[in-house]
Amino acid sequence: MARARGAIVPLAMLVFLVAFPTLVGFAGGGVTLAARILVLGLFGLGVDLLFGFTGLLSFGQAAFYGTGGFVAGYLLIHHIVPSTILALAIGMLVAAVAGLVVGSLALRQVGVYFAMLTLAFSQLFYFLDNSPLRELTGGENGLPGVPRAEVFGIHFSSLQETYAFIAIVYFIGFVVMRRIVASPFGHVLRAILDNPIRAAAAGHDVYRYKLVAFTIAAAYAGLAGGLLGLFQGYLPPDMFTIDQSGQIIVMEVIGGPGTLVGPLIGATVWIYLSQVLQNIGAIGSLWKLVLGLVFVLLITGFRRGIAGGVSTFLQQWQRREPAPVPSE
Amino acid sequence: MHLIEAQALNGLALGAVLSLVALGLTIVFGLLGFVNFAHGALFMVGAYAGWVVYSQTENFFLAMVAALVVTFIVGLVIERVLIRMYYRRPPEDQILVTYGLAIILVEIVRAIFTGVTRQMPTPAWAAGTVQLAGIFYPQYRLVLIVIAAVTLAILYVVLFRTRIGLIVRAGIDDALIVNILGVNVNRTFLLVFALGAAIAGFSGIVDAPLLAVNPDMGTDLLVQSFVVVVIGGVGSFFGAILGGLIAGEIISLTTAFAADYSSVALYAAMALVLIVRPQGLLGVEGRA
Amino acid sequence: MSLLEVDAVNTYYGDSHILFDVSMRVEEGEVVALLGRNGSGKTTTMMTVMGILTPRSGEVRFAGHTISGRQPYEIAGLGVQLVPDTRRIVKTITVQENLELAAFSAKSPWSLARIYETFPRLEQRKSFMGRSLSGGEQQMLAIARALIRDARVLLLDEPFEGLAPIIVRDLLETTKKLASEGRTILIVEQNVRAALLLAHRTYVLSKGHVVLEATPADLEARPDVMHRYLGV
Amino acid sequence: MQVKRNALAGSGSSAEPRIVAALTTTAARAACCFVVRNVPLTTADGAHSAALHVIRSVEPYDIPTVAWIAAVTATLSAVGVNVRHPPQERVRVSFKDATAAPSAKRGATSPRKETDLPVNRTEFLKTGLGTAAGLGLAGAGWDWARAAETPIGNYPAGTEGSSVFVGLLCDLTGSYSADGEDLRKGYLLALDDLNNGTGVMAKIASLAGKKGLLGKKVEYKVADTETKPDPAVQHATEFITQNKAIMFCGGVSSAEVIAMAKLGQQQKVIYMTGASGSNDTTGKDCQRYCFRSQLDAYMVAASLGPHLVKAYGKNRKAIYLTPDYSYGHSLANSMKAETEKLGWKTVADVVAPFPTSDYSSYLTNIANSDADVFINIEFGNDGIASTKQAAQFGIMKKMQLVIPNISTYLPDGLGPEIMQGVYGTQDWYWRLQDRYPLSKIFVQDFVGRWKIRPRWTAHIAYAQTAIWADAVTRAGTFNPVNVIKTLEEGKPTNLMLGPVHYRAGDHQQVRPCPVLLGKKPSAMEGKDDFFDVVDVVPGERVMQPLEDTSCKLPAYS
Repeated sequence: MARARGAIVPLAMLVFLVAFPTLVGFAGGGVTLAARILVLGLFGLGVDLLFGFTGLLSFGQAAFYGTGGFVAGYLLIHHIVPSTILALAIGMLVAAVAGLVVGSLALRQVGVYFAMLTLAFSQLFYFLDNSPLRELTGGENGLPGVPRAEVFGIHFSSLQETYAFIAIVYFIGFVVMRRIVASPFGHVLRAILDNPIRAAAAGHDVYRYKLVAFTIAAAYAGLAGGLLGLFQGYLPPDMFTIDQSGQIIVMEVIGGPGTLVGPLIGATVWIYLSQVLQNIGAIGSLWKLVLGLVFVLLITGFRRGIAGGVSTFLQQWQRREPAPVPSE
Repeated sequence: MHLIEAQALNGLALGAVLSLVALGLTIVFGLLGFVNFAHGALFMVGAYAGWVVYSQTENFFLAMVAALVVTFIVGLVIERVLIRMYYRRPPEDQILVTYGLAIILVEIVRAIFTGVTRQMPTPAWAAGTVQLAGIFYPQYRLVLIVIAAVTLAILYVVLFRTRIGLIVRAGIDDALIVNILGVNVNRTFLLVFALGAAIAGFSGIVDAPLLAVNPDMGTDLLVQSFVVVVIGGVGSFFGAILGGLIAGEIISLTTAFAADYSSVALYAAMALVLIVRPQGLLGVEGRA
Repeated sequence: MSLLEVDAVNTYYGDSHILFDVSMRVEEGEVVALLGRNGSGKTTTMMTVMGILTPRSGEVRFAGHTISGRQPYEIAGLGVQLVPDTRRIVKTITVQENLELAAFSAKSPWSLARIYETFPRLEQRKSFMGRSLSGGEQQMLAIARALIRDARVLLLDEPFEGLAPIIVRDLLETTKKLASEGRTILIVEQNVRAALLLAHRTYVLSKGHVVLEATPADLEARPDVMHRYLGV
Repeated sequence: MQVKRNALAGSGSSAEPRIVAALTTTAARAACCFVVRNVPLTTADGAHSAALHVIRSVEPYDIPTVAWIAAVTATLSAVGVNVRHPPQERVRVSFKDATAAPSAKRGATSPRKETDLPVNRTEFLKTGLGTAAGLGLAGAGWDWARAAETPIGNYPAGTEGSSVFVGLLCDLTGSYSADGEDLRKGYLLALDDLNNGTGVMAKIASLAGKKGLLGKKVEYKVADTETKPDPAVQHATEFITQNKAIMFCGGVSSAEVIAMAKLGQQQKVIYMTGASGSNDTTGKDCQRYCFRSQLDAYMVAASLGPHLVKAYGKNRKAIYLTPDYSYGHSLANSMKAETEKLGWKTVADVVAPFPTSDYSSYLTNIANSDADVFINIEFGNDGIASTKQAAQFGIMKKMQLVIPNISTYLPDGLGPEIMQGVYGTQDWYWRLQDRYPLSKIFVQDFVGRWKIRPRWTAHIAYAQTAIWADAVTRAGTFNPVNVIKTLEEGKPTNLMLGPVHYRAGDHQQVRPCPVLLGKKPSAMEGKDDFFDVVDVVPGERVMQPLEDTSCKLPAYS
């Protein structure tokens, strides 16, 4: 019984993933836009683990997004690794290691200090990409020519197929992340979110838990980066920028931290709004200003973002019935 | 040999500006407990305010005054309208709202002044070069060092020799006890936020003759001033100065040997400081 | 009308309900002790009175003003002064600056000379940074900060905690002297004996409820209560 | 309470194996759907029966698992993954289709190697749910004349209505937002002129007296690239896939342009570049579907070099300040090669990372060198900041400043005091209206519409649109292959700089190159009268030999 209920969310997610390109299509976007949103959603799953579940605001996730993307892309472009999955895995691994190193330094601090450190470290990656490593990374031009996915002899060559591939990876990432946050490990993270001092007093090595969460988030960012390369055949250097880190945070906050689907919703809203606003004659180039205002209003008025707001509403609506036992 | 000295001087000039920018950041951070991601945008707003006045009057002093006044007022308004609501919220929310604010400020300036880079020349009285030990050096950079030093000295007096300075310094350590001891910290917060904004704006105008004045000019500087604060220690007046000078020298001296790595070296130094002394060189342990 | 009245106050810390309909009063010139085990809500009561926490319901009144819901600095301005259990000495300024900071907004502050007369030790240390003080010195400074403001009610939260017995004795003398001068004091103390020596009246808190109001003599006559609620 | 906490802590260590287990099982489940290649599956019913088949094969799994697999399978079929055939087989099938009945098999895969790929256009024409195959057939039925043509890119799908779509990619925010705005204004003027049969467009022989293009209105949308390649590619992809763009254009940095050119090649949609001065754009990164009009670094150097030598004499010593990216290096190297050929010496090439805001360290070296010409390669805001700082170092008192490629708004940021006497080139300058009648019309129309004078980015926008429109008209079709071949014929289009055409081998435009000299402040007539046009060098003389470009144009299809 519990198991069947546990499958409802993944099932709903699957149905959603099937319908998503069509939904995006109704809104005037294409399957590539749907794929891009999923990539950001996957990237955001890690950010959600960090921010939504552990309370760590990292402004440097772009470093791992870029690292994972460029490593996987480089391996595939130069045929160093024949398998897409293997290249993605290596990219993810390198990103995770980068996360481990950056995290072990940045997590010596908390709160704002931590945010500043992650941001500064991601600048370090940006400069590494841009100058000393430009022979490998293509510098400001990025890396073109990433081949499409090929897994077990199946070519995901069309845009639709690539979407399917990304959807599958996203789905796996989503389910795994659900498991992670529902695991004892996830519970400790939430305890850290609630009150780090109490969590430490309860005997948890807070630093180590945070470090593991940071590493997982970096791995997700790296995987998402690899997928970006796969679907657009090109790795842009701006994957490493502060803007990229800021944007994923904005998506997370708009969508709703601590909900897992928040970043997906946030990415959809952000990208959709930016496309719509850009095509309103009177707004045009002011689209970023409008989105900035929307963001500030959202964070001021709706702390829990869109997904959080909806779930609060649903909970209040359901309150007449006996509330389901929370997972804690 | 004399080139190394020249690079050291470059580092000093760069460090002076960085110190100034970082000081605004660190005071606000210290007292209000959050890092103002809109600091770079305020730097830019200051440069634009100064530019508007300069292009009308050709008077650099008036431009500096305008930058100070405008960003101070912008700071007051932002604190009243927005930041105030965030004092009781987690620091992460505070960062996010200032991040959003930075976008808004940049895009408002772009909407008003377009993205065209504005012309902010070196003030005529400081446009020449001076000869220092056999090398020619821009007068304006020396002026910049002096302006930064004088500003820092004024701020030192305000912080360490006045009642409001005592409240600010105490508030940086423990805002609640200042409140409990009968001081209206809200007013102090307002003042300090506006002061931080004004310092950013002032840095913006004095740095403008070196830079391309356009809406995106503050972004890089923001990150560099974070590094300065991290190296120097949060909330520390002398930490900001020391951090600024160290950062300036690292950038300039590495450039002399390996330009590719000048930015990388800065962040590597920051990592080193963190490993050896996580609270920053002059930071107090147990903060942040 | 009592000088300080706490009226059916319910206070939350985040989502957790800490104080349940707590009511108490402190008369002018009276020393009242607030007793109870760890976590019974004593410090929360003090913070509620000082305005650091805002009660969800109920009211705190001081000298006829409703002070619940107001900012700490406003409450301090009326003459209520908390000496917090963690002392909260500002570490980055000197002892004298700590005192000056406290005196700024007071209506009729004591002179520094008078404070140094009361606490000669602080005068010796006046140019030391707050962070360099010993625990006893910190406590002295914390009380001195409240005195220099000439507060009408002193809220002393665990003044003797963590101090060497000899220093406790000194501080106890100082506090007694203050009480004998007619100063109104609300004191929270783990050290029940010390508290009972000082207090005219006591309230016993348990799990956020006021379970007993008694004079020290009555309380000492009831070892069951002492044992059950105070662990003595 | 305490107990519970300990329980959590105790089991915390076992979290990782569980995660691994979850990952493995989930991956296995997801993989299941690939195993069912031989299940017939053409419709939603097919997906259903495939799911049933899977259910039979994975009975040990519980109900939710099976449901997941069914849904994954449905996803795959819904978005068009060909679950039935292994790829080798599919390629074989499509070869046969292509030769036997090309018109009826629009939905089939076209014959090409799987490796060169990234995008399979024809499959993508199917648009997801399998309905588009039918639409494609219907479209073919209406137009017998073109039925024999192989569909390519968005042709003919994007040309079947009464209008065609062009995607405009402009840097509206970010550090090149001023240039991007200029670009946008240029495009809007060009497309409105095209649709209304007015302005410079009406002066082009093939377009005279016509409205629109091949009788169709040209629709457009503008998207903001934010001065970053990633959003540029994102929006361009949307234009291609959603709006069925028949051409797209824009971008202000070479990074954006090279990325979009790659996309155009991949998707077989013509891309007319915005501003891009890198040799790579028509060199090692050249594309069959991409055409660049701006002077490349070689042309800048070749047209500027002789003037520098004429003005400053032989045996000069030059020092360079170069941004560390490919455009910077290619311009610096071209300038070095050209000036050294003419007798100059290169003292040093000082390379600064990108981006840099404080150039003092680099300028110290330059100021204390014995060079007498300072050639600043920095571009955009970096160009402004570095030149301002160089002036403060007194470098311009000791040396002649040369800015080979003067970015659009650089004179505005630097002011005429610094710009006077500075040699450089721009793609186009409004003063050219004194030499070229169409430039005069262009300036007039632009000022009439936007109240400001056009800069060179606006010129690129207009010119690139016009040349494309001319080629489409002369080809008589939107078919990109025909249009590209028409452009490669080299028949010139008469535009704001007189007749221009593209070189077939690398798609670099052969065009006049204006050499500019900064005016004295006192000689300026108006705020944007920064330059005298010293010379206009015929393009044929300054083209880089094709064999030196390292360009190998990819295939047409």
